[in-house]
Amino acid sequence: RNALAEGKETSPIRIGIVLDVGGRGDKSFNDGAYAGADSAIKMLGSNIRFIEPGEGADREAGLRLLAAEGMNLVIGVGFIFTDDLANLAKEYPNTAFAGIDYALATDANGNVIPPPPNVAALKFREEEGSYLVGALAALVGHSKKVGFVGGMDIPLIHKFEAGYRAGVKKVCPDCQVIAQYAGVTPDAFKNPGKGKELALSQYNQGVEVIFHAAGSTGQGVFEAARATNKLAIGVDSDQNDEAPGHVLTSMVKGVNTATFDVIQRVENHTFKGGIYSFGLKEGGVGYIYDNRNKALIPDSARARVEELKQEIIAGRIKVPSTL
Amino acid sequence: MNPAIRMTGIDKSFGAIRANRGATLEVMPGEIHALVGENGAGKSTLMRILGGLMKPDAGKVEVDGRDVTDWSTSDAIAAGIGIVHQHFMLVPTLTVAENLVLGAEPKTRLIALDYRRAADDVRKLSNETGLVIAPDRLVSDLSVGEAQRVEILKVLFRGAKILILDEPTAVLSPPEVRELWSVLRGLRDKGATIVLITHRLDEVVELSDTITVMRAGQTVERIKTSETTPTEIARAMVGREVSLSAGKRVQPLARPSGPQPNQGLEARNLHVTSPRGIRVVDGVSFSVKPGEILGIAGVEGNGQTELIEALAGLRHVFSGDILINGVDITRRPVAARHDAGLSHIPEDRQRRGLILEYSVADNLILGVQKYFAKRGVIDRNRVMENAFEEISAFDIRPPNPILAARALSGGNQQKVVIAREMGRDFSVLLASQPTRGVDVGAIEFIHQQLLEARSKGKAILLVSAELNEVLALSDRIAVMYRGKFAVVMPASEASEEVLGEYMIGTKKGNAA
Amino acid sequence: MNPLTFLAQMIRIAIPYLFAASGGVVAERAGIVSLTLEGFMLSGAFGAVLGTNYSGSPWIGVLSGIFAGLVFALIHAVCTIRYRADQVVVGVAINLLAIGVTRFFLKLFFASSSNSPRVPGFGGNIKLGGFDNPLLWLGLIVAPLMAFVIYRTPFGLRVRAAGEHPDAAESVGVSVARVRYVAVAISGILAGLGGVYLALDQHQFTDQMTAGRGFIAISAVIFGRWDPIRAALACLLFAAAETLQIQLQGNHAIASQFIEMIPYVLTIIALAGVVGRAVPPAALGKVEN
Amino acid sequence: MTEASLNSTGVKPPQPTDASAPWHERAQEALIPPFVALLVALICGDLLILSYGQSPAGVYRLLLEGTWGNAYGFGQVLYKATTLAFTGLAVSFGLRAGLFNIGAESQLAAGGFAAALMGLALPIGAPLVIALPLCIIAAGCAGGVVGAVPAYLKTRFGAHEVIVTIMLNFIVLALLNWFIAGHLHVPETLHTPEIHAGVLPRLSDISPTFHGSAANLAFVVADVVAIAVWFYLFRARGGYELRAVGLQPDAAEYGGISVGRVWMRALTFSGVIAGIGGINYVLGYKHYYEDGFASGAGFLGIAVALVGRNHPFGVLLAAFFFATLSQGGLAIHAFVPKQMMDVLQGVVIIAVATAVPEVRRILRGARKRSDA
Ligand SMILES: Nc1ncnc2c1ncn2[C@@H]1O[C@H](COP(=O)(O)OP(=O)(O)OP(=O)(O)O)[C@@H](O)[C@H]1O
Ligand SMILES: Nc1ncnc2c1ncn2[C@@H]1O[C@H](COP(=O)(O)OP(=O)(O)OP(=O)(O)O)[C@@H](O)[C@H]1O
Ligand SMILES: [Mg+2]
Ligand SMILES: [Mg+2]
Repeated sequence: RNALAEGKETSPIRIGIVLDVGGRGDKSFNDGAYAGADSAIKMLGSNIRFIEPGEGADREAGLRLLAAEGMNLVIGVGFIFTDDLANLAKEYPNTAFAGIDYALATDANGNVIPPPPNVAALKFREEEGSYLVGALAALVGHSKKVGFVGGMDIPLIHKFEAGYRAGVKKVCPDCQVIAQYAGVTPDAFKNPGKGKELALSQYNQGVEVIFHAAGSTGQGVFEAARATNKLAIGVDSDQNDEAPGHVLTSMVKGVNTATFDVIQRVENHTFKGGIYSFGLKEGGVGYIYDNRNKALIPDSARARVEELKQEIIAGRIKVPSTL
Repeated sequence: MNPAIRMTGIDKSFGAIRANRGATLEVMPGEIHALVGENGAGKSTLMRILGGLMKPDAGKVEVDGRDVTDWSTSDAIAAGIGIVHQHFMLVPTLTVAENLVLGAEPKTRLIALDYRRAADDVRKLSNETGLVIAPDRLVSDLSVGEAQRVEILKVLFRGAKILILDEPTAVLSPPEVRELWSVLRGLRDKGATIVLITHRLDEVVELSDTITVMRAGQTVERIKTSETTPTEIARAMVGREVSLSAGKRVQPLARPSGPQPNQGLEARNLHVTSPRGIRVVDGVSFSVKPGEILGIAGVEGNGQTELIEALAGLRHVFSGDILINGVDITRRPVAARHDAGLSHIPEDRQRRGLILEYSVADNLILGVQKYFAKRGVIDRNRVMENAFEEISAFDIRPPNPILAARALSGGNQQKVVIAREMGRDFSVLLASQPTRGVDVGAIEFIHQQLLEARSKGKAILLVSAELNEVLALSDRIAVMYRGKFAVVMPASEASEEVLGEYMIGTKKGNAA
Repeated sequence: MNPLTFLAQMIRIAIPYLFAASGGVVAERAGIVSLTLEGFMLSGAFGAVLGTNYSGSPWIGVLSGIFAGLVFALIHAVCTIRYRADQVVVGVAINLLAIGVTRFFLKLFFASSSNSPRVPGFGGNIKLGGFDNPLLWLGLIVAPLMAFVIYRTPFGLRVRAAGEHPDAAESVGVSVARVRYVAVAISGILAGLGGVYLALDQHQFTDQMTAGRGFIAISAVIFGRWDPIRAALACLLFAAAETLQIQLQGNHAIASQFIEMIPYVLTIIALAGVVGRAVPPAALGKVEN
Repeated sequence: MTEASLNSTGVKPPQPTDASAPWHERAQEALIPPFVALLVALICGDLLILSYGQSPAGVYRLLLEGTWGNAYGFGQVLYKATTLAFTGLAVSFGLRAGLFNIGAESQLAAGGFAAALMGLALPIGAPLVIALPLCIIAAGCAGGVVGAVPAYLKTRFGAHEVIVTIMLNFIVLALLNWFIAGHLHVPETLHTPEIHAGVLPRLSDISPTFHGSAANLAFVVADVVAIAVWFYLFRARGGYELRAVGLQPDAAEYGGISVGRVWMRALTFSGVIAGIGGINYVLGYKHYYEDGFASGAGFLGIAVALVGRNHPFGVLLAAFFFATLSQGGLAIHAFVPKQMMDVLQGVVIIAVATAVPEVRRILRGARKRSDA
């Protein structure tokens, strides 16, 4: 797809993006990255090529394909690309690389090892966003019970749970957080049936708000929210449409802005490798508050959450990222 | 009046086995027609074709003057043809009643199966025919005799006017046999036409009005029973005196000097039970000395198969002991028995004796493969050498060691088995139906081999359905009846008539 | 926790198993290996959503779901019965095919790689714990229904004969092939319905949403020794284990991985102990050449 | 009840063409059926591609260019083929004994995991000559253990190996996930740290033209294993007995072969072979064990075994074919959605499973008629 279609002159700069296996239409970070790229095409006339690998082994192949074609910027969407990006970056020192959720290894004494100079590690401090929606959940619910449904039981998801728990405890120390996971295989991100039953059992125990970080398993959580007329919190992108009136808010991850941002840097030659951490401060994560869901959120609660947001931005609150 | 059944020029091949080669059959309405011939003569195949279970390669089938060649099973059933198969066609997991109505089920007003009516039908038929059987019993719990009754009720239930019974009495006890005979007579008198396949001449003479004799897939004779004698029928069936005298000619060969004690094969009070707990071998004791052939005669299904399998280690022994050259191998695995000096020509070469996909060469080392392997690796050269030796020694045709056993004719397949089992060094040989489905030349050859082995001091246990074979080869003859040895006698005192009496249980002796 | 809600949840979880396993029993009783249930379910689920989405009526969805399951069942039947292809291998392929086809059409019709738009479904009043869904009730009676079909109807008698002793069936004029076609078709319809229930309960299709339920179902069939009622009990057992697993979770006493294993370990133990020697239909999977 | 009669899976390995038939008949039976099957698959592919408004010819050309066309693509095919070769060999080994091993996926994963553990346990920079054998042994043992479970349950209790292996897939993968997610993972990832020793050289280290492809010397190991399997099956006494059990359990029993022991051996070694396959990813490509690297390889292995007609060398070819299909998917995905490749895969397997035996029957039938 080139920008001529949109009637702009194409930028001479060529950009390649490798989505993760989920691919376009995953209503999650793949779509986020796509959206960011799309606006870059529209606004900057960027010249972007997408690749959707069919299976895990094709991720590196996809990156390599693009790098070999002499793209100026190659983006890998998902932490799973980390090692491939690191290796390719060494092979193609003159190509700019960017990794969404790029995983940073730590050395023996716990200091993070920076990525190669031509790699931009686009990190998100999901725990901060989760912290806020956690606080919101505790403030909106009256049952002193809040729920969390994770997809696969892995550290990446524990990060969401950790921030969420911290947020809950902050505003309601005696609140109980019920956290459950859909499974231990990748299926766990694709099992809405399980998600629904997990959510139902939580709502049954008196939970009023559930935050999910479970891919399409989350669809089941929204179904449960509809069925029980309770509330759920979306993840990654604004999921209000999944169950209007039952989505308290969504913990959004600015994959689109981050993607757009790095593309823009390359377009006007200001790209620099290194760690780009997107938290509340950078507006990289946050929660949705608009006229579609403001009816669900009392102003007091809204105010309290904004308070906490400022404190985190100011660094007065340190949000844990592990359980 | 025109025949109820007329089959002309029927050809049927399985792969290269030509089961029927222009066979003809003509059966008049209301008669009992005996169809006789050796194993593999093609009798069952002919009947399967008549019943629509198989299509003939060539030939014409007429029933009541109507051309019905290539008709289907259901056509045949509709036309009143009922077959009682040699190998039972009953579903073991279903009850008698369910088996009876399968394919012609009575329904209730709803779509449901009217089981009560099925059960009633069983009782009704039982009363009419005198074939009594409880409708609700599982077929898997029935004895062979009872299963046989169900088979007959099955065809009657379908209103069969033409009954075909394939060796119905081979597996029955004498009382059961007599009962069946009267049932069949009754049916004939009611106007049924009956084709009876049997190996038992007494039965033929007793029961049939007309006889058709088959040999090697062809019809060789059609006689009125009243105009013939058992011996004539036998000659027509076998068509050869040759093999009968063959044995005697070799006998004078030197017998080994005074057999040592407890050498050879010995069985002490052997009991074997079937999976269903029936005592199929019921306290059999005997011993076979080196240089001796003990022949076991008997009607099929009286425990011979189970006895041999128990001796060979293919069937669990319930109680008793088996000794080879004084070594107790009752509970030892097959391989250990081989090492102890046991060799075994199995009854069913296609299932047990050969691996049909394997080459002749590979089949010639089955069971002795370890002697052809060095450090776990098979020595191809020695396998081939061995193959060429045996092929020429036993005249296996075609003489091609890499030919798949499947590709050999029945007789040549049997030669492969015999070459292997008699080629290795052994002291005890179990020979079960060694010449079944084998041609004249091969039979004679195999008999030679057995007698030579005997004269080389091997102990041989011979089981055969063919009386003349047992008579020709054995030094002593035992008759097995209902799991026991009815009698053991020197071959010199034995004759078809005498043995026959014991076989069908009319005469009981003490197995000394 | 409240035993009633436990029971309700257990039953909701069991329904897809019950549908698929009942179908599996019929097919296997007729002699056809049912590794295909997973694929039938998935296609049924997609069919339901497609039909509902374009008709607006979940009942049309049920029909189209059944149809989808049927189509895959017939592919399986033609390959294994008419062409006597190996049942396990074709089964594996059918499952792969179902994943591929549903993804393909998900992309084609709904331009998504993850899930369809929301479609109407049944009931949804949680006060009734999902028991206002007609499919749920159908799921509850399907096993007894199949028990009736197998043990009390002429067709069932023929199915049992075809699976145990095909020659005997043929010898009395029963067309084993026809019986097996119908049996496989039934398994496709029922497993399809299992998928339909899943999808309409979710009001949408999501990629690979059956998540291995078909394999649990086939285990239930064996666990239940090819008897519809015992298989149904096995399904309920698995569902109970899963419900328990849901309830046990959250208190981080045991690692979720081990709780996850419960149903599978249960099956193996059962196979080894309880039903180890249980003999399958004698002609199951046999390809006569 | 004899052990032989316990074999409850009706499935028998596809019948080999009898060693007897003249060479041209055997050639016919070996070549024509797969060829027809591919034709069928191609036609289905065309329909799919056309349904997406693309020209089949163009798409296939791209597919070839992207795979065989250049050293890199070829290397990728080689890499993917290696894993499939291992699982395919594993499945076919079981099938030769008449047993269906559906657990190759978990055996592969377990093998890779064990290889990684060994690679981590070894001191940094331990020489390959020592490290490699140790890692392979570790992988083999792990796979063997997973394979031995269904073997034991079958011989001891007559438990149906198909179900047991399916269940084991779930269990073993859950266990491995517990190790990884819970314990020895690098933070923020689902993989172990990089192994200290046992890294297999990449093809690109030998010939730069392969630069960047994941292909590594594991494919040599695969070939060695294939040869070993061939030798065992067709030259060793064990193989003679194993095939006998697969073809005719009753005859094998008669021949003094312990059917139970052969089953035990067959499934265990089937597991060992699959397990060793783990080195392709762990030692050859990523140098760590990553959760889920094996997904799908087991089921594909069944297809590979079948298409390869259970002959070790046939399996190698089949693995190559399926690898090409999968790599091709990437090459053409700009024109047809990757989902189409998922479909095509299923279609190919069905086409092969159905057409191959059918065509062979037709061939034999034709010959019989011409004889008569
Ligand atoms: N389904 C089959 N496949 C291959 N060969 C067969 C088949 N049925 C019969 N034969 C062969 O055809 C020949 C005739 O078989 P048939 O059963 O008709 O003989 P028969 O006269 O009934 O012998 P018996 O008296 O032992 O029953 C035999 O060589 C047999 O091995
Ligand atoms: N499937 C086959 N492929 C190739 N050759 C075969 C095949 N089956 C049989 N033959 C050959 O055809 C010839 C005739 O076989 P057939 O079984 O009819 O012999 P037969 O008349 O039964 O002899 P016998 O009395 O020894 O059984 C045999 O020499 C056999 O080797
Ligand atoms: Mg016969
Ligand atoms: Mg013959």
